[in-house]
Amino acid sequence: MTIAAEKNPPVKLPNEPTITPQVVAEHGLAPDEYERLLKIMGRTPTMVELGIFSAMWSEHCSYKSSKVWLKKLPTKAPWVIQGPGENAGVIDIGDGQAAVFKMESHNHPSYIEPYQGAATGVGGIMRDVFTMGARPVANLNALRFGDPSHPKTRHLVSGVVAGIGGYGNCMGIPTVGGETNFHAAYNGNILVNAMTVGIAPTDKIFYAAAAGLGNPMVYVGSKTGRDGIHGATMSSTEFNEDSESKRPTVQVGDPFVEKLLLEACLELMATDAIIAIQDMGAAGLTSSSFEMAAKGGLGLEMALDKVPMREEGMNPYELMLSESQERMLIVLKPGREELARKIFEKWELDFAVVGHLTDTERMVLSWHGDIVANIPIPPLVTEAPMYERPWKLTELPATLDAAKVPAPKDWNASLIALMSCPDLASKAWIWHQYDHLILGNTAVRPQDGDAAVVRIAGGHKGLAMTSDCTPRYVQAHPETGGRQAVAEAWRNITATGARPLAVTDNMNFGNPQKPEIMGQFAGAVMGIAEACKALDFPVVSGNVSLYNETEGRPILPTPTIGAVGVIADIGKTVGSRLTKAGLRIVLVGETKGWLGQSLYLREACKREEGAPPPVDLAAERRNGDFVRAQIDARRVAACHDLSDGGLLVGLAEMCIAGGTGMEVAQPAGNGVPSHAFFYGEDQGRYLIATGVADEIVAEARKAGVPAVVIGHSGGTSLVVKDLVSLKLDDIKAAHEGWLPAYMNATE
Amino acid sequence: MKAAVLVFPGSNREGDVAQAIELVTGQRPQMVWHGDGDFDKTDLIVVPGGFSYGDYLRCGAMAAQSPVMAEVKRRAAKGVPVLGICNGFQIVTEAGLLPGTLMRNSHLKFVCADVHLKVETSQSLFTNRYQAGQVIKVPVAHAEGNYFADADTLKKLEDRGQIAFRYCAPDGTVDGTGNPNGSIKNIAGVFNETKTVMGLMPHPENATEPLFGGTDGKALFEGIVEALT
Amino acid sequence: MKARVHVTLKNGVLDPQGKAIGHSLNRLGFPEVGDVRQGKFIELEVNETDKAKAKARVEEMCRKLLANTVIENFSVELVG
Amino acid sequence: MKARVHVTLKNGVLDPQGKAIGHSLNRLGFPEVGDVRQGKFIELEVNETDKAKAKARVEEMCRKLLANTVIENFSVELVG
Ligand SMILES: Nc1ncnc2c1ncn2[C@@H]1O[C@H](COP(=O)(O)OP(=O)(O)O)[C@@H](O)[C@H]1O
Ligand SMILES: [Mg+2]
Repeated sequence: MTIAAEKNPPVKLPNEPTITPQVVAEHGLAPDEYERLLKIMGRTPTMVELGIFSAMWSEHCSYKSSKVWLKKLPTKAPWVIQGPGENAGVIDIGDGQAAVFKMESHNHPSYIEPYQGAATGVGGIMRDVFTMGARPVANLNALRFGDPSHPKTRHLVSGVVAGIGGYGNCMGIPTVGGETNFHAAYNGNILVNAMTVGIAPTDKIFYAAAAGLGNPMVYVGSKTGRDGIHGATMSSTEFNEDSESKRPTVQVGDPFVEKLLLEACLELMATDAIIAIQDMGAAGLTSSSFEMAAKGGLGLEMALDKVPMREEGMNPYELMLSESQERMLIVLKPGREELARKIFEKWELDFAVVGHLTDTERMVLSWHGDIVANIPIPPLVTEAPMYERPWKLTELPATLDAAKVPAPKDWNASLIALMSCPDLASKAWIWHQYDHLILGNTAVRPQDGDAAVVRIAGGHKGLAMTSDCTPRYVQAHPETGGRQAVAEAWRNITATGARPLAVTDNMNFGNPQKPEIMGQFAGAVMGIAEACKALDFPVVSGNVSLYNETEGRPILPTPTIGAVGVIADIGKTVGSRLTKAGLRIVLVGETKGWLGQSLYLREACKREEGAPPPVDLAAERRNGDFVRAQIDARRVAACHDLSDGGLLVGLAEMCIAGGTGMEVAQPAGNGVPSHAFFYGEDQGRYLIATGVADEIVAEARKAGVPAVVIGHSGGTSLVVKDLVSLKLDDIKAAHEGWLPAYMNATE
Repeated sequence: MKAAVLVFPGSNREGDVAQAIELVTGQRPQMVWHGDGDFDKTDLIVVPGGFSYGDYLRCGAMAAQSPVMAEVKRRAAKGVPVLGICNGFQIVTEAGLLPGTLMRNSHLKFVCADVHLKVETSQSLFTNRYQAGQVIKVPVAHAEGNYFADADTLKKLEDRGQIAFRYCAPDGTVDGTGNPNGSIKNIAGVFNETKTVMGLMPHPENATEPLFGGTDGKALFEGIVEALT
Repeated sequence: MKARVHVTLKNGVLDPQGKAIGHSLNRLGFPEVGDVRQGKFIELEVNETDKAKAKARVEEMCRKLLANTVIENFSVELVG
Repeated sequence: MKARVHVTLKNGVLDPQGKAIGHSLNRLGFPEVGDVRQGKFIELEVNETDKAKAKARVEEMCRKLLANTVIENFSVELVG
C-alpha cells in the first residue's frame, strides 16, 4: 500500500455528519482549540480526524492543564533508567535488574460501573508495565470513597474491590498493598488509583519509539469492539447528574485474555523481533499509534479495515476511538511477522499487520483503499494546547493550639472510637479478597508492616512498596500535604528496613479551570517536588486526573504517592507486628503534640481545622536514615511509623497485629498535654520494639535523633499509665469489626 | 522423583508449585502444555492453581476437556499419582477423577487467607509426613472452593477414609468458624478410592519457607517424594 | 407464583465468557458453533398471587439487584 | 440457527448464589421472595440448517461441556 499522502484529501464516510460548532463542542474542543486544528490541517477535518484531535487534545492524553507544573518535579537520580514520558518509570535495583512501575487512575469509569471500571483500571496499569518488558510482581491500589452513610458508598466499595480482585487474581499477580479512605467529598466522585510494579532485566527494557522506514506495525490481543468510545473524552469531563446516560461507553475487561497477552508479549520479547511496543490504553489506537510515530519522528500508514473487529458494521471513527481492552501495537523488525504471528496464535490471540512506518511524519489512515484521515503528526503533538491556568494558592491556616482542643473524657472509649472509625478501621475485608500470596514471595503482607515487601524471585533481595496520601492535610494546605504524602511514603518504606528509591504519583484534583483548584494542584506539586528533592526520591512516572467534581463540588485534593524501595537482604526486613513480650518500646522523632487536622480532632471533636502538621524534611531524613541503620544492624524486632491517629493508635496497631500487649507511659517531665502527646500527628516519627533499647538510644543521641523509651511489651492488654487500659481482644474486635459490619448491613 | 506440572491457558500457580517441588527434590519439574497429549514418563502429575480459561462457564470445565487431561486420566487409571491444587482440584473433579464438585464460596467473595486444616489420615502417599489429627496452617485463595457432594457420595467418602483434610479452628475444632467457603462437612481435600489422586483447595506450595508463610505445607511434598522414591 | 428471569449482556458489550465457551466448543469438535453469549437464568418463588403485581415487583428486583443495567438487559416471565 | 440453552442445578444440590440472592432481596425490601435458584442461559449461533440435527449436536455440547451432569440439568430450544 503506497499512498501519495498529502495530495489525496480524505473521503467522507457514508452518512458522515457535517462538522458544526455543536459537533466540535460535543468533542470537547474549545473554539480556539478548533481554530488551532484548522490551522494545522489547512482544511475542515473529517469526523475521523476530529475524533482523533479530540482524543489527543483531551486533558487525559495531553496534560494540557498540568504539564507546566509537572515539569517542576525532580526526575533524575543515578539509579533512574527511565523517568516520566514512557509507559512506566524504570529504576536500577542492582544485579542487572530493574523495577518498572506506575500508578494510574480509573476514577470516572469506576463510579459509573464499579466492577468493570476498577477491573479495567488494573488491567490497564499492568499493560503499562509489561509493555516495557517487565513481568508484573505486585499490585497496589489507593481508594477513596464517599461517606459510609451515602446511599451509593456500599455498592461502590463492593464493586470496586471485587473488580480489582477479579482482574488481579486472575492475572496471578499478588495485590499486596494500598489504602482506603472515606470522606463525603468523594460522594459523587470516588477515586480508584491502581499501581503495578514489575521486574525486568536492565538490558531488555522496551520502549514506544517507532523506528525503521517500512517496518510493519502489528496489532495484537483482543478484537476491537465499541467499548468506551469517547471514554478518553468522557473521563476528562466534569460529571453531572446525567452521567448515568453515558453508561453504555463502559469497557469490559477480560483478565483471561490479558494473562495470555502478558505471556505472549514476554515470549516475543525474549526474541529480537520487537523494535517498539505500546499498549492501547485511553484513546486506544489513536494515542498508541500517534505516540509511537511521534516518538520515532516518523509517519505511519494504517489500513483500518485490517484491524480485528468484534462487531459488524464498525467504522473507522469507532476503530480509532474504541477503548477495547487487552490490545497492543508493535513495530516489528522486517521479516519477523511470521515468528510473531506464531506466538500470538499459540496463545489464541488476534494478530494482524495493520500498517507500516513512513518518512512523511503524517498519519494516513485508509478504509478499504480510501483515505479517511491524513494528519501531520508533529504539529498535533507540539501544537497541542497547553495552559498556564490562573492559580490561587491556599493560605496556610492558623496553627491550632492543643490547649484549645479538649482531652478525652474517657480515654478507653476515645481509642476504641478512633480504631474503629472508617479511615483507621482494618481493611482486611478488602485485602482478603485480593490474592496477596501468589508467586510465593510476599514477606510482609497487608497490615503486617508499613510497606509490603516482596522477594525478587531467585534471590534474597526484597522490594518494598507503598501508596500514601493524607487528603485532609492537602486540602488544608496543599504544599504541606504534598510534602507529607512523599514523606510518609518514604517513611513507610524505611520502616521495613528498605531503602526508598523512587516515586510514581497520581494527581487527583477537581476542575483546573477554577483558580483555587489549580492552586491546590500547584501547591501540591511544589510540596512534592521539595520533598522528593530533599529525600533523593525522584518521580519516575505518574498520572493526572482532573475534573473530579460533582455538581461543582470538588473532591479533596488527592495527590497519591506510590513508592518503591529495595532491601538487599530480605531476611532483615521487619514488620510492625509486636509478637514478643519483654521488648522495650522506643519512640523515635520529636513529639510536639500537633492536633491541627488530626483524626482525633475530626473523629472525637468533630472538627476539621487548623494547619496540618509541618514536615521537617531534614529531620525526616535524619530520623529515617537512623531507623534504617538500626534495622540493618538487626537491633529492631518490629517497627511502625506514626501517621494517622498519632502515637496511641500506632501503639495499638502494633499490639493487635502481633497479639502482644504493652505498658507505656508519657515520659516524666515531658510538657506536652497528654491528649496532644498521644493523639498528635507530628511527622517524622517511628515506634521501635527492641531487645537493645539502650544501644538504640545511645546511637540516636550520637546521630542527633530524638529517641526515648516509653514502655515495654507483654500481657494481653494495652496499658497507658493513668489513661488507658484495654484488652487487645476488645481493640481488635472494634478495629476489625467495622468494615465487615458495614458491608453486611443494608441501607 | 520426577514430577510433571500441567499448564493451561490461565494457569497461574504453576510456578509456585514448581518452586515447592524443586525445594524438596532439588529438581525442576517438567512443565507440560495443555495441548500436549503425550509427555515424558513421570512419577507424579500436578494440576496447579490458577484461572484456566478464565474460570469461565465453570471452574476447571474447559481445562478438563483438554488433550492433556485425557492422557492424565489414562495414566491415573494405571495408578500414576495425581495432585490437584485449587483450580487443579476443580479440573480433576470436572474430569471425573474425584467425586463431588466445587461451588461458589457461600459468601460469594474471593478469599485469600491462612486457614487451619485438620489432617484426616496419614495413610496416603500425600499425607504420610503428617499425623492423623494434626493441625496445619496453609493459605487458601479462591472464589469457588465450596465442596459439595450428595449424601450418598459423602457417606462413601467418610466410610472409605477418602477425606484428606478438613478446615478447622486453630485448636483443631471442626466447625463453622474455621470454614472459609461453606464447604460441606468442612472438606478441604479428598482422595479417590485408591488414594492415588488427591485434590485440595488450600495451597501447601505457598507454605514452604519460614519467611513466606511458614513451612506447614512442605511436609506434603516431602511425603510424596518419600513415597515415590 | 414462580418468576423466571433472564439476564443477558447488552449488544456490543464484550462477553469474555461467551467468547471462551465458543472457542472451547470449536476445539472440542463443534466447528459449527459461531457466536456464543452467556447470561443468567434466575428462578424465584414469589409469594404474591396477582400476576401483574408480581411482575412489577420482580422487575424492580432486576433493576435493584439481579441485573447490572449498565451492561445488562433483563426479561421477566411468570409461571403458575 | 440459534440455540438457547438453559442449565440449572439439580434438585437437592446446594445453590450458594441463589441463596445469597434470596437473602439480599429479602433485606432489600422484598420479603415476598422465597426460594431462589440461579442457572445459566447460553445462546449459541449454530451453523446447521436441520433442526433435529442441530438439537442433537447442542445436546452433545451440553453433555460434553456446557453442563456438569453430575449436578446440573440442561434443556435446549432452537429458534429461527
Ligand atoms: N503526575 C505526573 N508526574 C510525573 N509524570 C507523569 C505524571 N502524570 C503523567 N506522567 C507521565 O506522563 C506520561 C503519560 O502518562 P499517561 O498518559 O498516564 O500514560 P499512558 O499513556 O501509559 O496511560 C507517562 O510517562 C507518565 O509517567
Ligand atoms: Mg500506556
